[in-house]
Amino acid sequence: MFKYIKYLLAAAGAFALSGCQYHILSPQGWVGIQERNLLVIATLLMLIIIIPVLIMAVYFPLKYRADRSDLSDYDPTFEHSNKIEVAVWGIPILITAALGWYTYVYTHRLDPYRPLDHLQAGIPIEVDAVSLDWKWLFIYPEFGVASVNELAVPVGRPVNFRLTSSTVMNTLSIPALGGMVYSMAGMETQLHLVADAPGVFPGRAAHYSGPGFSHMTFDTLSMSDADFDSWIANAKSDGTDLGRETYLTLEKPSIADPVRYFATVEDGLFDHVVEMCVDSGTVCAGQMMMQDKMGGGGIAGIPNAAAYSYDSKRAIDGLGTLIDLPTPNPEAFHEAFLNSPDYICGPSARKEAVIHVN
Amino acid sequence: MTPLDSTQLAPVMVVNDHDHGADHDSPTQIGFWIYLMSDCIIFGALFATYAVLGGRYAGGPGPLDLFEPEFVAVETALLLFSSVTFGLAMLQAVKGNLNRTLVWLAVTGVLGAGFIGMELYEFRHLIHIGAGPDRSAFLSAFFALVGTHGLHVTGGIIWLVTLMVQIKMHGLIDANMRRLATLSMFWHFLDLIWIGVFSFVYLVRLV
Amino acid sequence: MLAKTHNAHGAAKDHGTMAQLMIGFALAALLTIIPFLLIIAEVEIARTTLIGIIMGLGAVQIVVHLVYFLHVNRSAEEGWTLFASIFAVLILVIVLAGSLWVMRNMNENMMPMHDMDHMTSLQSQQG
Amino acid sequence: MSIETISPLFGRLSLDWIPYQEPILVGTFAAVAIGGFAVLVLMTYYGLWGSFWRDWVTSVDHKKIGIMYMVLGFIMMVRGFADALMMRAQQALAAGGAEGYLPQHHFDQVFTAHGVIMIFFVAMAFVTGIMNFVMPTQIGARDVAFPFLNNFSFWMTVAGALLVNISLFVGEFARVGWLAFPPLSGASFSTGPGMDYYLWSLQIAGVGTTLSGINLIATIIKMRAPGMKMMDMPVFTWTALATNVLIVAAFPVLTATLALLTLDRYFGMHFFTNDFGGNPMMYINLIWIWGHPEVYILIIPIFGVISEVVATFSGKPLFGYKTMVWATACIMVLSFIVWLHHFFTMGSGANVNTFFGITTMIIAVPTGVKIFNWLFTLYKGRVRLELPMYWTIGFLVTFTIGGMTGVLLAVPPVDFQLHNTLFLVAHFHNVIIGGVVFGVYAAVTYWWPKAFGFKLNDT
Repeated sequence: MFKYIKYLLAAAGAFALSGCQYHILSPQGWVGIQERNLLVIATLLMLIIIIPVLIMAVYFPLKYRADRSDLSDYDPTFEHSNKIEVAVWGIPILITAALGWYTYVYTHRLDPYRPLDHLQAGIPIEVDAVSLDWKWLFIYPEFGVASVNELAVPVGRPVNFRLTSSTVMNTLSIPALGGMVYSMAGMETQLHLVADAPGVFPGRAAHYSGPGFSHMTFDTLSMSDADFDSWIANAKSDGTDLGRETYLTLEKPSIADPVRYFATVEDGLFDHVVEMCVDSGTVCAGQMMMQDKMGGGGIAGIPNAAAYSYDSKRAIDGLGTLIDLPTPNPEAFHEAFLNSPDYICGPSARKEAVIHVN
Repeated sequence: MTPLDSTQLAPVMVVNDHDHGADHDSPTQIGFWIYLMSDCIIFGALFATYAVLGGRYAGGPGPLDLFEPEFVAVETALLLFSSVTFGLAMLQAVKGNLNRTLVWLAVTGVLGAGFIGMELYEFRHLIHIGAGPDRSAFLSAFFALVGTHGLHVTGGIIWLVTLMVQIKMHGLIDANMRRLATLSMFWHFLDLIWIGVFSFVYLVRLV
Repeated sequence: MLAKTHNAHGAAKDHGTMAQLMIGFALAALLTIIPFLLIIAEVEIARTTLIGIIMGLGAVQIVVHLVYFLHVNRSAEEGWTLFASIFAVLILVIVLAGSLWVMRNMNENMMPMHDMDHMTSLQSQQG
Repeated sequence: MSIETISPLFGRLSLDWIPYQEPILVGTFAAVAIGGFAVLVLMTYYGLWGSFWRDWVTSVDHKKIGIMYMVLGFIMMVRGFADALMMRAQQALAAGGAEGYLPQHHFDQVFTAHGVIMIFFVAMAFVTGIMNFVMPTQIGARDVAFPFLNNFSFWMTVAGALLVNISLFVGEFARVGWLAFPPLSGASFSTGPGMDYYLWSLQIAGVGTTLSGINLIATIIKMRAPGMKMMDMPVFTWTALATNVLIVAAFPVLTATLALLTLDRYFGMHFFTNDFGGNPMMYINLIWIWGHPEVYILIIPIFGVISEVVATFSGKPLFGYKTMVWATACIMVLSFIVWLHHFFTMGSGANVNTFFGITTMIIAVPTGVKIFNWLFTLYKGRVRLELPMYWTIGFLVTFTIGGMTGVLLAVPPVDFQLHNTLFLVAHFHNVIIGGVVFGVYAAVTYWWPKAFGFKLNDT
C-alpha cells in the first residue's frame, strides 16, 4: 500500500514540476470556456466507445488465450455476425452524428471571424496585431498607441483582432482566452476574444517562423478599465512615434526584443502593412487586385515589376540577419554560361556577383 | 521470315496465350495506363494552380495582351493531326507493314516537333518582351503548366525517334509492338491534356 | 509468324480500326474548331455562357479522345482501364473543385479587396 | 551584409557551406567516416563485394528488395531517433531561458530532418518494404509486375535518403519544418542550400514511391494466381492495393507542388511568394491534398498486417472479411476529402471548417469498424500470446487512443486551441509509433521466419 502512495506522490510531483500551465482546461474568457466545454463534450462522447474498446483489447486476448484450461468456447467458425456488424457500424455512426451536430453548432458559434456582439459584454476594443520577425506589434487604432511584445486588454470587453504578418506565416495564440488564428503577409485575418478575469496570460507565436521563433512570446495583461486607461496613458507618455519610416526599421529582423511602446501611430499604418505597401515605392496589394480585375497592367506594365517586389528586400540567412539577394538576370547568366565554362561550377559566379553588387 | 523472328525471341510469350493474347498477359499496358493517370493528376495540380493564380497579373500583362487564338489554333491542329497520324502508324503496324509504319511515325514526329517549335517560339517571345515566368503569378502558372506539357511532348518525340530506330533494326516484333502501343497511349494522352490547355488556359481567358 | 498473326488479332481489338480513327478525328476536329471560331470571330454571346460552351466542348472532346483514340471501354484490360480512369477523374474533381472552393473561401476572408474609394484614398496617401 | 549566389551546377551549394565551425557536426562526420571506412575494409577482407553487388544491389527479387527497404528503414530510424534525442536534450537544457547546447540554426535543421526522415525514409520505407515482400507471395506471383522498376524505385528512395544525410556534412538541411510551408521555405526566407536539399531529396524519393505504387497495383491486377478473384485476396493484399492506389493518386500532387516550389526558388517564379500575386495558401492547400492521404498510406498496410496477425494467432479466420475490404475502400476515398483539417486555423470560414471537420470524423467510423473486427476475431479464439500478438495488443490500445485524439482535433473549435501544440504532436506520435511502428514490428516478427528461415527468440 505504502509503495503505491510513493509512486503516486512521485507522479504528482512530476506533474507539478513539469511547469505546464493548464490554460486550455481552465480558460479565462468566454471563447476559451466554450472551446474547453466542447473539448470535454467531444472527449466524453468518444469515451463511450473508447473505453469498451480498450477493455476488450486487453481482456479478449487474456480470456481467450490458447493455454486456458477450458477450450470448449473456442469457435473457429465465428467469423460473421449480422448483429455485431450492425452494432459496430451503427454505434460509431450515431456518435459521429452527435459529434457532427456539436461540430456544426460550435464551429459557427466560435467562428473566429464572428464578433462577440451576442455576449452581454462591454464595448469592444480594436487591436491590430502584426507578426514581425520575431516580435509582435499590437496597434490600438482607437487610442493611437502601439506596443511591442505586450498586449493589454480590459476585462470583460471583447477584443476584435485584425491580424497580419510582415513576412512569413505566424499564429497569434493566447490559450487562456481562446483559439488561435494565423497571420499572413498580404492578408488580413480576424480573431475575436474576451477576457473574463484580470491576470497575466502567456501569449505566443504558435507557428514556427525562423531563427527567433522561440523568443516570440508576449504577456497578455488583462486589467480593469481604469488600469487599462492608465496603461494607455503610460504608452502615450512613455513611447515614441510610429510612422511608416519607424515601422520599416522596426520590422527588420531582431530576436527577443524588450517590451516597448509607441505614443502615436500613423493613420492607416496597419492597412499599409496588410497591403505590403508601407514602403512608398510599392504598389498596395488591394490596388494590384483592382488592376487584376480590370485585366492587368498590359504590356506597358511590364517594366513596373520593381513596384510589386516585396520578399526579396527582406531576405534573411539562417541566423536571421538580412541578406542581399541578387536580382536574377537570365541574360547575364546565359552570356556567362557561354563565355566562361568555369561559371557553371560556381566560385567564379560568386566573385562576379560580388563585383556586380558592389 | 528472317532468322530473328519474334517467335524465337520470345518463345515463352507465345505458349499460353491462345485465348488471352500477349498484350493481355503483359502488365505493361495497364501499368502504363496507371502511370498516365498519375501524370494526369500532376497536370490536375498544375491546372488547379493556374485556376487559382491565373488572375494575378501583378501590374503586368494578362491573357488578352499575350495570347493569340490563331497561333494556338495552329498548335492545336498540329497536335491533333499528329494524334491521327500516330493512329495511322498504329494501324499499319498491326497490318505488319513496316515501311508505312515508319513513314507515319516520322510524320507524327515532324508534327510534334512543329508543335514544340511553335511553343518554344511563343515562350521565347514572351521572355523577350519581359513577360517571363518571374513577372507575375499568372505567368508563372502559365509557363509551368504549358511548359510541363511541352516537356512531355519533347520526351514523347525522343521516345518516338528511339522506337523508330528499334523498329528499323528489329522489325515489328512483339516487344516493339508493345512499346508502340504504349507510346501511342502516351501520345494520345498528351493530345488529351492539350484539350484542357487550349480550352482552359487560352480560350476561356480570351473571352 | 504465329506471333504476328496473333498480334493482328489482339491489336485490332485494342488499337481500333480505321473507321474509329476517322470518326474520332472528325469529332475532335469539329469540337476544336467550334470554340476557336467562337473566340476568333468574337461571337456575341454572354460571357459566362461562352465560357460554359468552351469548357463543355473541351470536356466532350476529352471523352471523344478517350473513346476513339485511347479505346477506353469496359472490355479493355477487364475493365481496369475504365476503372482507373474513373478513379482518376474522381480525384481530379476533388482536387480541382476542392482547391477552388477552399482558396476562394480564404481569399474572400483574407484578401485586402476594398472598394474603389478606399483604394484611391490609400494610394493618394502613398503620394 | 552577405549575398547569395546560385551557380548553374551546384545551385546554392558551395565549399563555403561545409560546416567546419560546428563541433557536433565535425565529430559526427569523423565517426561516420571511420565507421564507413571500417565497413569497407571488412567487406573487402571477407570478399563480400561481388555477392553484395550481384545478390543485393542489382537484385530484382521482390523479397530481397523488400528486405533492403526494411534495412533502409531501420538505418534511417537510428538517424531520426538521434534527431529526436538531440531535440529533447536541447529542450531540456534550454528550459527557463537557458541557451542549451544547439544554436537555433542547427536545432531548426534537426527538427526538420526528424520529421522528413521519419515519414519519408522510415515509415514509407517500412510499409513499402513489407508490401514488396509479402504481397506477391500472398497472390502467388513469382515477382512484381516490373521487377527492374522495383529495384529502380528502391534506389531512388535510397538516393533521397542519401541526400538528406549528405546535407549533414556538406551544406545544411532545411530549417522549415517537415512540410516546408512557404513563404518561409521560399527563396527569400530560406537562403542557403538546405531547402534545396529538402526539395531534391523528397522529389527523388517521391517519384520512386509513385513508380513503386504503379508497379504494385499492376502486380495485384495482373499477376494473381489463376482463379484468384478479387474477393479471394488476403486482407493484406487488399490494403496493399488501397495503399498503392492512394500513392498513385496522391504522390503526383507532391511532385507537382515541390516542382512549383523549386521553380520559385531557382527561377524566381511567384507561385508561393507574398509578392507578384503569389499565394502561399495554395502551397498549403496542395501539400495537404497529398499530406492527408500520405498518413493513410502509412497506416492502411498496417491495418492489413494486424488483420493477418490477429487471425493467425487467434486460430480463426478474420472476423468480417468483406466489411474489412469495404472499410478499407471507404477510408481510401474519404482520405481525399479531409485535407483542410490540417489548416482550420488559417482563415477558412465556418462552413468550410464544418464540412472538413465532419468528413474527418466520418473516417473514424470505418476505422472503428476495423478495430471491432479485430477484437471479434480474438473473441472465442485460441490466442497464442507470441511476440507479434503483443505488438498487436499494444497497437490496439495506443492506436485507439491516438484515434480518439485525432477525432478531437477534427472538431474545428477544439483544434483552434490544440493546433500546433504538444497535444497534436502527441496525437500523431501515438498513431505513427503506436500504429505504424508497432504494426511494422508485428510484421517483422511475424514474417521473419519466411524471410530468413528461422524464428526469432521470443524471450
